[in-house]
Amino acid sequence: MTRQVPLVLCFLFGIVMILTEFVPHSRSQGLYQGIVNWSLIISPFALVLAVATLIQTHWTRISRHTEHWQYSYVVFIGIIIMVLIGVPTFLNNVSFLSKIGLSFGPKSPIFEWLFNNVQVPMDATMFSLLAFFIASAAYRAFRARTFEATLLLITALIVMMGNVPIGDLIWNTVMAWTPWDDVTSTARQWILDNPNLSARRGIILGVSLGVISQSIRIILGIERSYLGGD
Amino acid sequence: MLEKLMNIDRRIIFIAIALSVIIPTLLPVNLPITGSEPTQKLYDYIDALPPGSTIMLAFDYGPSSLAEPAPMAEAVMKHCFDKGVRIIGVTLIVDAVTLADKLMQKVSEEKGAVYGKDYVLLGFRPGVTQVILGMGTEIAGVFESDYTGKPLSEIPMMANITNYDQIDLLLDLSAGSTVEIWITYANVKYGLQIAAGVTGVIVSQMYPYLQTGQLVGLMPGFLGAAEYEKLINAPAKGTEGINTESFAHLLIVGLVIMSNIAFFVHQRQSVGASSRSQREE
Amino acid sequence: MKGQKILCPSPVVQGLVILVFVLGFGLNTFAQGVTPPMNVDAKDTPNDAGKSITITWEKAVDGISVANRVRGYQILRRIETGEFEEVGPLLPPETTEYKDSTIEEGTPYAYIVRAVTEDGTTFDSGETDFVKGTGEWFHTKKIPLFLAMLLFSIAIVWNIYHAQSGKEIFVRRIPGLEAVDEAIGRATEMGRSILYVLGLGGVSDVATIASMTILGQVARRTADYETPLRVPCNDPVVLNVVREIVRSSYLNEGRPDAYNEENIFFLTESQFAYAAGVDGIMVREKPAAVFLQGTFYAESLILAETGNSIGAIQIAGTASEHQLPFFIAACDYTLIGEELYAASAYLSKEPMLLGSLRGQDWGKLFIFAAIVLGVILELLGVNWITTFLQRVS
Amino acid sequence: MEVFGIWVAAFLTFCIYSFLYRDNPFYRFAEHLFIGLAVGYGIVITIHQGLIPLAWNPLWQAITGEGEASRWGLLNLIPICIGLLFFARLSRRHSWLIRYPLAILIGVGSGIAIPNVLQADIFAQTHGTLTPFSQIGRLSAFEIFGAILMVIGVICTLTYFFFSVEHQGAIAGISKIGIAFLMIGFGSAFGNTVMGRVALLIQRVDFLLNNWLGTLF
Repeated sequence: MTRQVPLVLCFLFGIVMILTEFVPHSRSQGLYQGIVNWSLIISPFALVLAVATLIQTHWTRISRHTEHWQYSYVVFIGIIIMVLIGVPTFLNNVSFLSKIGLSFGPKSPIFEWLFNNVQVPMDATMFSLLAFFIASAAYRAFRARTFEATLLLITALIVMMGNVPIGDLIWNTVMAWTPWDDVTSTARQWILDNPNLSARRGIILGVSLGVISQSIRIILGIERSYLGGD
Repeated sequence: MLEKLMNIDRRIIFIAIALSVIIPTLLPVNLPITGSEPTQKLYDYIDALPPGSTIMLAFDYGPSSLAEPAPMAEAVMKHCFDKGVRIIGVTLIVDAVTLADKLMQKVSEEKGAVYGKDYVLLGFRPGVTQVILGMGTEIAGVFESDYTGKPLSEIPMMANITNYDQIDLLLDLSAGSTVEIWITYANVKYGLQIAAGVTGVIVSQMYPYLQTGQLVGLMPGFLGAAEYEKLINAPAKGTEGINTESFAHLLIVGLVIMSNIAFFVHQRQSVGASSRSQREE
Repeated sequence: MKGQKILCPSPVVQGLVILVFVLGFGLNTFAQGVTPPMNVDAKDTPNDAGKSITITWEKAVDGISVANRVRGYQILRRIETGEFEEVGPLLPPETTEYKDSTIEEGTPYAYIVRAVTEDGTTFDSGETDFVKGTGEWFHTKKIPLFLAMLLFSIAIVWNIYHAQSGKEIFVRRIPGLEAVDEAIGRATEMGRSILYVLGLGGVSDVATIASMTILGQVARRTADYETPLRVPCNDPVVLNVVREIVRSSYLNEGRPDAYNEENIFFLTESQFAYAAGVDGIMVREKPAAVFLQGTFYAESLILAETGNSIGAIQIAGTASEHQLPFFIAACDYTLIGEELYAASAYLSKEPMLLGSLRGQDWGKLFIFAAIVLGVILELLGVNWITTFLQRVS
Repeated sequence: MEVFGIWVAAFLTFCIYSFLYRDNPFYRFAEHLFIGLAVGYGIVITIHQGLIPLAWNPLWQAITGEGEASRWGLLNLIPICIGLLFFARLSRRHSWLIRYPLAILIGVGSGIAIPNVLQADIFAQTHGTLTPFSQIGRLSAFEIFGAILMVIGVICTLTYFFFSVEHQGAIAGISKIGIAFLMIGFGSAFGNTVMGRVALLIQRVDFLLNNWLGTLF
């Protein structure tokens, strides 16, 4: 029950999905559509996994008083506020609450305000830290120590300059005596269109074979790591 | 001295990069933008659509990376509304839906487009691949109602649209791996035409699909946004951004070159020192 | 003089103008009957679910004047007992094929194609025979795809079976792996620790699994030398698995006494805080070797840069394509993409991994052959490989 | 309220940037608040845009007989029950039950992937490598050079990822060229990534200078 049934289910659903791909008949397409609909219904529940893990870790942190445990309360406050305002749309029918200006659900102005003024700026800022780190890494770590690294750096510099209008401007001013215009952006485009394309294609071909081989192993029950430990 | 230069406090570099963005934002400059072929292809494709055609816009980016795709979406929507091409908004990423809603409202107000007639936002459904596949047979099977909860059957512009057969193009604005998923499932299985507008991070890996025609066009990052804005003659955030970006790139290129010069000089010196010490032994 | 010429054209020109008008009118009246679309044919669409019929035709011949040019085609259909009614929109004038996918499966329909001119006059083709849509049980165009899938599956399964039966499977030398011993040796010599970073992946992540396999092998070597091995984790589940793996490595080497559970610890599950934490460890403890193996996201460059600045030997490996450039530029050795998986197969000698690795190589060989052969044949003017691939893709 | 929102956003932005100086309580507060809100947002949207329209509504309509739904809607109970098994994660003893929904989702995913990935990535990409040669008569010398370079690049890169042969002699040479192609590919990714990361900073600076300072002056 704990391992065999899931393996059989995985095999059956996998094989049916493969076969429907080759059978255009409406019966087969109906089956295919049915399974897609079922998995559409099942997949939202998977959120439970992520949320449970998160709550568990922060709960452990609070109960064990590990370093900075107080901040775990902030995580809980964040979750509770969003859920309390976003989920109970039925409370919109309670006239007392709407009289004092409270509204609920994902379209509620409070929910949108929190999203636009708290979540969006933090998420965007968090990632923009990378601009600083990339600059510092460029200075402190990106050295042409091997042939490979040199090739990588030179390509990177050309693409970086080709990506911005100032690249062409510099070329057209400094190299005005040559018969060629806009060489920086042309070079960038050529690199992306040619050697970059071949390298990517090589990677795609290799990776896709890997994906297919893993899918085959999963359907046949050879690869079982997704079942986790006992 | 050289040692010191090589191990400079990273906070000095942080300040330099901040200034390279702040100053051009305060004192904007206008640099000439050279267009590139992938963006031009996308523009030509949309421009050739007759009025009344429908494109699908997939907002597959979260708040963390909205800087690049948002101006692209804006430029393309303006182009479509001007041409009378209708837009269906959809997203596979959970935190994109509120962003998409805000952006669509903004552009439609500016262009006088009407919800339900010129554009519609279907919203989000969990399950990426299944959502794409489901819409291939019947859009209403996945989105029986739009983002606001209104049944699709009550939305006028959805009257003649059942699945991808009635959609002329899917433009995926992506900050992750969604473009490949759209190609694998919507293009291969249902023959939907696909174009992409992606953040800089994933630009390079789009090119194999561009060459095979699996992508009909591509907007590469801020540059793509700026190019599209140039093509529709409405410079906005993308153009401002790419001009500012110029100075930051210049700084980073400078830093890489400088540090490599220091590295080589240093290496040569230390090689010299070690060979001397060998002689002394 | 010149002005006069314009006012009073020469007789020849006058004649020509009259001729053109007469001819024009004549043809115009004649072309009232623009030749309608010919050879109209309706067929059940092959390889579908039976929910469409495909109609093909030859273009109508335009009239000469603009008004008589064909503006487009309208498809009309009827059921046996009914009247003709329009289906679909007005098709552009270059169309010669239409797929009517609004039919009832099994009901017979007859079609006509109507050419519509600029002035709105219509010219109907003859009526087709009655056809009905039927679903097919096998997609004939997908036979090659089916065969390719079958062959590849057999190759994978056969190789795994082969590996399981104890036959040796060769895996090539992987440069980064030779550096592993060098790095451990150096750490031992200097009396410093080794830092092994697993990245942000969860236990089901293929790259994380590969990384854990490699960690197991690294642990066996450090057990011998008694070099401290520090592993900060970012996922609580990974933490437990990793502890198990490292402990059994130490046990296998006969050094369970050297295993210290506190060296494998949970840091935090959030991305940047994890990066900051690992940075702190690097700066404080100055490990002699840093392993960055697994799934990485944007934090990759923060880690690689700090490791580089403390002068550690860095061996990185990831399948996260976007992070590879940073590792290559800032680390001493980098396992690129599939190399990470190969490395875990190489070190662990697990039959399932070795077998599928070779199966995938067979697949590559096949692609290889298709490309080389395809190019040679194309250059000789034979294009059947290209056409074949086009039909399938 | 809007101005207040901008100030809140600006404050949080500064909290996070303070990390650039060093780790500090402001950063930690913002970081944890962000994690909490993001998860909460995910829950809300999944319920309202996922569970309610896909699972609850059809089921409810089937029970009450409202709308166009038929009694077949009751069949939706099966996937709903399978989905509910995810909650078994909360109990240590029954957590193996989550293998049922996982096995179905993974089986479906793998099944769809095999033929489609084969078609989209292997057949189409191989075909794409050959197409320039089928129209070689119409290409300029430079384009022919590009086409040949592409074939060389693809073959050399593939060779590099070939593991069952020792890389010696000619194969070593070919795979060395493959590495060179890979490095150019990664270099271009690097250059583009810089564009992407700086773009994020530009957007934040634009917010601080134009939107936030705009409320002051």
